[in-house]
Amino acid sequence: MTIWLHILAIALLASLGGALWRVWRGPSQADRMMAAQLIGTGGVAVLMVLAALQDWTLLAVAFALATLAALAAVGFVKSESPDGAGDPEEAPPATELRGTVQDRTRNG
Amino acid sequence: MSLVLDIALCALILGVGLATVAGHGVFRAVIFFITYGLLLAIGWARLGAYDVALAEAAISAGLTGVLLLAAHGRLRRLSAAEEAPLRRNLPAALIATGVALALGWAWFALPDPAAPDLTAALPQSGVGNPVTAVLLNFRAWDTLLEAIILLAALIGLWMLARDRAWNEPLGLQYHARAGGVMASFGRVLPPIGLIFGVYLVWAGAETTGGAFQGGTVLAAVCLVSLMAGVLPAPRIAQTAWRAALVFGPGVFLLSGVAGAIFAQGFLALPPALAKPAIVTIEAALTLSIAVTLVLLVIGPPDDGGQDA
Amino acid sequence: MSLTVFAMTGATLVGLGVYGLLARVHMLRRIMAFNLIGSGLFLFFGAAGARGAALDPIPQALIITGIVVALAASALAVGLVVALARSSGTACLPDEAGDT
Amino acid sequence: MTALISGLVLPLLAALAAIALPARARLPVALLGVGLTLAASIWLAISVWTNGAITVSLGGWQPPIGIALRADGLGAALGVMTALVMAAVALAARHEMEPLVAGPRTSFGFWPLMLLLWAALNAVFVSRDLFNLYVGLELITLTAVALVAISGKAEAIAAALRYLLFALAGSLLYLAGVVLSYAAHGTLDISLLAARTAVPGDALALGLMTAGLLVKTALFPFHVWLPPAHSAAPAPASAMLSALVPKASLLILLRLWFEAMPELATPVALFTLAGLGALAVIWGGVLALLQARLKLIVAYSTVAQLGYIFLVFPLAGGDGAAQPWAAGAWTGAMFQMLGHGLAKAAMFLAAGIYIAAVGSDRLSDVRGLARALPMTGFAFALASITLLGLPPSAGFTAKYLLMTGAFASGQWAWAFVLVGGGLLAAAYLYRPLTAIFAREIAVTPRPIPWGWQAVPLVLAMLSVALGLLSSVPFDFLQIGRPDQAAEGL
Repeated sequence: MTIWLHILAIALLASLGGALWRVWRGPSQADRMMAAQLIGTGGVAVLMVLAALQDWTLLAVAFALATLAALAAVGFVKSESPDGAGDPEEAPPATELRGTVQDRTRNG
Repeated sequence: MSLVLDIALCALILGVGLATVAGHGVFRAVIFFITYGLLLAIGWARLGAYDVALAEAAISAGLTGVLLLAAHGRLRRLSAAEEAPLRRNLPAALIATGVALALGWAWFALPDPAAPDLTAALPQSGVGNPVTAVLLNFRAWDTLLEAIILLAALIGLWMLARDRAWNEPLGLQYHARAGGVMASFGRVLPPIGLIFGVYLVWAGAETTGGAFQGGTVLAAVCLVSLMAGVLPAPRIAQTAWRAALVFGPGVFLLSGVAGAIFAQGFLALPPALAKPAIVTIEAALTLSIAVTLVLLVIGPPDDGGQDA
Repeated sequence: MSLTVFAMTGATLVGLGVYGLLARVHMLRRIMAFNLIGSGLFLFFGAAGARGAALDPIPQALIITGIVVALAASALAVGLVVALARSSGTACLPDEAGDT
Repeated sequence: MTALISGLVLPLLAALAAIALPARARLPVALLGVGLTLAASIWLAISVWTNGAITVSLGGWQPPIGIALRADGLGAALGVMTALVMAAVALAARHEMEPLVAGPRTSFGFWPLMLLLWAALNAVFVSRDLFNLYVGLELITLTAVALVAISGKAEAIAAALRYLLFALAGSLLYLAGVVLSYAAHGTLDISLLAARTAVPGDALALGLMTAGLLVKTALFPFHVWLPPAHSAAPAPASAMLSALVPKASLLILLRLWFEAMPELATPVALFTLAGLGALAVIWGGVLALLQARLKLIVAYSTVAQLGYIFLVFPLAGGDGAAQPWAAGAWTGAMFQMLGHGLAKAAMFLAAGIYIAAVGSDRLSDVRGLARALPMTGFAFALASITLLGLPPSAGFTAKYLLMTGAFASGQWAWAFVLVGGGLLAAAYLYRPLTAIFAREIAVTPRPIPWGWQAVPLVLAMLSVALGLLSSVPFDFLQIGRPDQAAEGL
């Protein structure tokens, strides 16, 4: 059983490697952030496998990671809004679209 | 097999570290830095240091990341987020290689481990988690100063406000569409986080957890509520907030003084009372740490105006 | 063996951080480099503390303290960078903004 | 023991109260904290004088499990010097940091930051634990950086950021050494480390810690952050930063090289440290000569004056520690630490009075101010006597003792540094002194209260008195010194 858990953990780490490539490649800031969120989820999965392997108290670490990943996502959305304090749901769609295009040209 | 797992993990950590330093674009570096903290937390889990893993996940990956993201956003609005590309810098590379090699050599030169023997002391400490015993009992003076450092950083941060903005609310004035995703999120997450944060403080006495980790989780949910516009932004002039900042260090300090008067000395905890004393101190510290961290992340009062 | 892998990773991270600190001029980069150095040192320390028969809790406690101290320093540094950008329009130190 | 703990607890409690209490209660509670901490520091010195060095194991836990504190003669003397400077700073800041003058932001932040800095300094002066010293140093760094930035000017922000950059780099280097030494020996306690079995990694650990502490002490060539930071801060803050903050990292350096790992003090290492000190004396002096602003001259002179203290390494360290001249040279360097602290604080507070009076510290603007503000001019001149090393000041005693050590040990070269540095100091202090004591007044000053003017004068007079009454402090500084150097002149 432990050998399978090890293999599972390694496979999950490999999938994190794929997400990391997306962080590197981008091209938009949202792409990078979404990839980071994916890594957060993958990290939670790895920790849960490790919890099964080593010690169940690691579930607390996994839970903390999940909570804080949510904060990072909110922080990103806020810092990307025009005044740094807004919300994409408030902005008219046209502005948002233009913002994305600008992001692509800047980072691409 | 576990060695393969550790090597794969370390390779990822190193790759992310390299990308943070060498990749172009400050934003990309920030995102890599966030994932770096996350992978490091897994590393601590592999080393069996669960309390450190929790601290790394909550503080390094979580709060530092949000801090850097917010700073990047502000710098971009000030047109200061761009940077020159990395040029080859031979002296820096030589120094860096030298430092890494010296540390690597030191590892192989280490004598046999000589950890202090805690077996006699731990039962007297009042708690089952040895890390908590070290933090709140054996080396409580470090921990007290550490809480004071957080407070000092916050006072220092406030000194960066402009004079005319001093009486403004702290940080940016967050807003979100009423009933939108953000606002609902700001209402759903806090109760879950609150329970989890309190659990971490309570559990810290016997198993993984502690005041700093629990305080960080509480700070995180409080930040989400603030950003969702559910909580109003605090002001420096509000006495309740300032009292919450000093409450934990104050309780810690006074309990230390009580130890000097009623027990063997400053910061001494009689074994019979150690457990309730530690839990009380941790509870008070958690509140103050959470408030301090929230205020550290949202930053000094800001009227949004530009300097001339 | 695993411990050696972690210790060497820590040492390399310190080296990477030192390089970032010396070769990068954007202050957010340097703040990240500091954290890289710090966490590399801690990883080395954690591996060293795990060598004995039982896990030594003292390094773990010191590392947690170190992580919190690093956060406090980072928060003040980030505040200073934003204040610098607000007053001078750049996130690099005055005499370094031009080079690299 | 109560005195030792009071010196740590009282400033912390006062700082917490100053943060939480409403604005009108802030100044009274801060001044009360200053007064009580001053009393505690003097009380500690008296108990050390009567009972010898005081050791406390915090929480009742002995090292290596817990943290030990120990107040020896040096730590207690630095505590008293710090207390005197802090009390003077508080009296000056009552005027300079008044809400109507400094604004609500500065008048809010100054008092807690000052009190926290004081607590951190006292913690470092008595701590015997390498990691606890790291935490103390970080608290010093963060409060000091905030005090630099407190004026809010663009150049102050840049100076504070550069300071933080250097200070954090220094902290990490120091921390690297601490990590290596715990990994090897399983203890962080200085006394236990002195009794350790030496391993090859010790030299690397000591080298890393030393490098980090040198950056924090602003020894040449790591001094570039100091002058802009110290001159950009408001005068009461500059006084603390220049007189007190570098002494903390310097003290740890002394504890490492003289107490924790004295057997690693090879002649080459000791010569390198003193050589850098000698270069600092010369380079700091030359740059001080080129400045046009009073505070910058005083700040560059700090770089030079700190350099002298490093002569203690070859004169009293390593194999020389057991020699008859070691105690004299060692005490000379400690006199330099104490005398420089008092004199430098007096100079910065005098500069603060000039800035309050004429709005500038350019030499062209402070011309003739000795006529309008005679006490301040006199204070600056008296403090200069200590920096120049003229009798009967503490600076004279310091240089006399170091010079005797240099001749007795046959290390003549260091005597040239002492003489050359004195001449350079005469050159760079000549310009501000002639400007202040010029016959014609350049700018008519605003009136300054007598109580404020007296503050730097008292400090400057103390720095001279320390030289006049040097035998008591001389004996005091020997209390709790490492045994090997106990035999004196």
